[in-house]
Amino acid sequence: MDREQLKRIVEAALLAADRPLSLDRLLGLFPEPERPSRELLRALLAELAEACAGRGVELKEVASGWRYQVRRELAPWVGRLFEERPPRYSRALLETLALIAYRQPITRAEIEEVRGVAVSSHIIRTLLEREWIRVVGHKEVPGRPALYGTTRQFLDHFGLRSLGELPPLAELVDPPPEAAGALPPEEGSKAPEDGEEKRSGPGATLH
Amino acid sequence: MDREQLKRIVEAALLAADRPLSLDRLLGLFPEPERPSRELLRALLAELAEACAGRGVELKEVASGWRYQVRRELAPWVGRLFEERPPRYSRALLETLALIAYRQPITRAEIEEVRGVAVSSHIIRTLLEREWIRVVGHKEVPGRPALYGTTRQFLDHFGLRSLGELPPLAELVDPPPEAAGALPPEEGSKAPEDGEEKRSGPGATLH
Amino acid sequence: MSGGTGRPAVGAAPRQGVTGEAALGAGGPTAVPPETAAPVEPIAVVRGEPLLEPPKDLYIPPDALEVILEAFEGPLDLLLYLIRRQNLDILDIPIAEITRQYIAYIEMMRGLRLELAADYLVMAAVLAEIKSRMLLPRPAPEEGEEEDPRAELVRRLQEYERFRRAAEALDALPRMERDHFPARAEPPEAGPPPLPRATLRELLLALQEVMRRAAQRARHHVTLEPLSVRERMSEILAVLAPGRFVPFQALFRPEEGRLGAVVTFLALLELVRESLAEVVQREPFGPIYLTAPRGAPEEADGPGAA
Repeated sequence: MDREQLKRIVEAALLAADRPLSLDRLLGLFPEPERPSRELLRALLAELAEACAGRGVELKEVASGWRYQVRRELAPWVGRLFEERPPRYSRALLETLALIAYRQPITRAEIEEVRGVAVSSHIIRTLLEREWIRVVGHKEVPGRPALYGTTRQFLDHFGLRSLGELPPLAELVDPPPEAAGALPPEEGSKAPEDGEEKRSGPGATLH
Repeated sequence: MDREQLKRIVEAALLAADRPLSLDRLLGLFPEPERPSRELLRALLAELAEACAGRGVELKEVASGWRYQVRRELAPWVGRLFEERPPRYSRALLETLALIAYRQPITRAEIEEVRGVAVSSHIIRTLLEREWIRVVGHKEVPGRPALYGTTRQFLDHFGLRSLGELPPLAELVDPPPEAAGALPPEEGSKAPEDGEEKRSGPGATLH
Repeated sequence: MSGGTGRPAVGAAPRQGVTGEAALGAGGPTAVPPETAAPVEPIAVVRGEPLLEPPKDLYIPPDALEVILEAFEGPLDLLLYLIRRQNLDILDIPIAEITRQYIAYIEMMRGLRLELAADYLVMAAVLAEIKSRMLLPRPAPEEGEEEDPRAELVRRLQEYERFRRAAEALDALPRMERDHFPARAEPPEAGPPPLPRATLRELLLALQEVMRRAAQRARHHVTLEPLSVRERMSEILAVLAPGRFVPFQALFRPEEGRLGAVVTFLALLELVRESLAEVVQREPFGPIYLTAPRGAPEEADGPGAA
């Protein structure tokens, strides 16, 4: 199969799908003899992305694969197509989501400890229903509280390929020397450095 | 607004919309001062259509407006996207079907009475079209409502030889607290042996 | 680091207004002794709420009133607001001053009958405790191990602020449905779309759910005949048609044995009871026929009626 035909099929599939398509999913469209190599597929995707220059849409890679999306600068016009305004999220919800994203796996009590205030069940339910977070396990302490983590859909929704692409957390300003020595280790949470690097893969840092 | 920007917006809107867009709808995206004339919009659409040459999608005018669509000749590949992921039925539909299976012959009003909510015509139509249910008679009450029953196709789909292989209702209606886990694990599995015996006795089949 | 720099130890000698007001630039009256910052009386009613005069030495920008009313995400948020408003060093908080302001805000919020989460009061207690510890003579810093009473609070404030900013950064990320929209083209029409499938398990769970709901409503008791009877009723109905008389015997299948006969008979009784079938006998001891009542569908002779 010639390169142009492969490219046409990949473009058409990405536009026909209602969610991002992974490399594997794209390769699966081609029966064995005509299946392109992963390298070729990647090259085709890069060419398709370039071909979007100057157009109204762009080809973007997110956590679960590739998708065509309307360019951000056109949102003011294209948004008029939809009657519903995009939802605005409260600070409480965004802070809760941020804690789950950067500190996962994390319990509700741990979120409350950082925020200094109770987290409403409504917020947790909203995040679960949006499928931005999920229960990834239970903490082995009394009551076995749920541990929350973020999902692929969360990354997809925010246009991220991995947690490593989250905006870096602000640096902690060094506390006064006498206080520094006295800082208690963060209870409940694992050592931030290790954990975060494990999550985001080589080369990616969250700080 | 320059011509290229107009074109970008039109392309993006057509790709973002989930149905064809009419000229009027497209014009409505632009507030008054920047709104293009109909002639200009037509010209832009023609240019966008031309720009599809050699690509995987084409811009087509259909009855209700313009839409991008996957080229027909790519269907053999792109169609595979949808083979792998059959859609699922809603809970409302499954509940309706379950009631018809266990309580046949049953009218729509009777289904609604048990479910406590209205049964949409769409659901009944879907089940009839799927040939999982059929009208087996009419109840002799005012309005002579249709009585529904299940079909052979229904049994085939669920891997049953007869309705007698459905798990006995007693287990379902009055489940012991842990009964949820005791449900048959997968489709096509038969009712537990003892259930059958209770109903029809050893060796007895009704078909 | 900033800890050891020019600022005198806070708390040892509370000097009201020094850092706070200078940064605030509130021109108003000063020198209210810290301990008398509250209580205050309502001076006006705004949107149905009594408005209190803010403490004299506490500048509340008009637009901040809304902020106070609605947008604090808890005590840490409020504390950060107080600190940042006055460009104070978070690592060297003038604890007495901040405590006083914090409590003044709390009093005001209570005065406005805002429902205060208990967390706010806990923080007030924490602040008071730190303040009292700061007043104690501090041992000579020989080891460098000595703990600043504010250290834990500073840590929490910093930690919270990091995530407050992270939330803002998250919100600023371009996201779907607000900044981007998925681009889709009409899929090709390659034959009929695949029909959804359902599993027996799904079906049973659905039934269980609907029965559970019905039981909760409890208005009627859902009685469920044995399945085989209901099924046989469907089958018999399918053979019946108005004007068509089906011999009673024809409805029975010898190969089903006694049990089958019982099921068929029960089905017939139920059909008759529900007026879905009529029993016809033309003469005493003559053959019994079944037929559908007048007006019943005539095409009921479906493939399912085996």
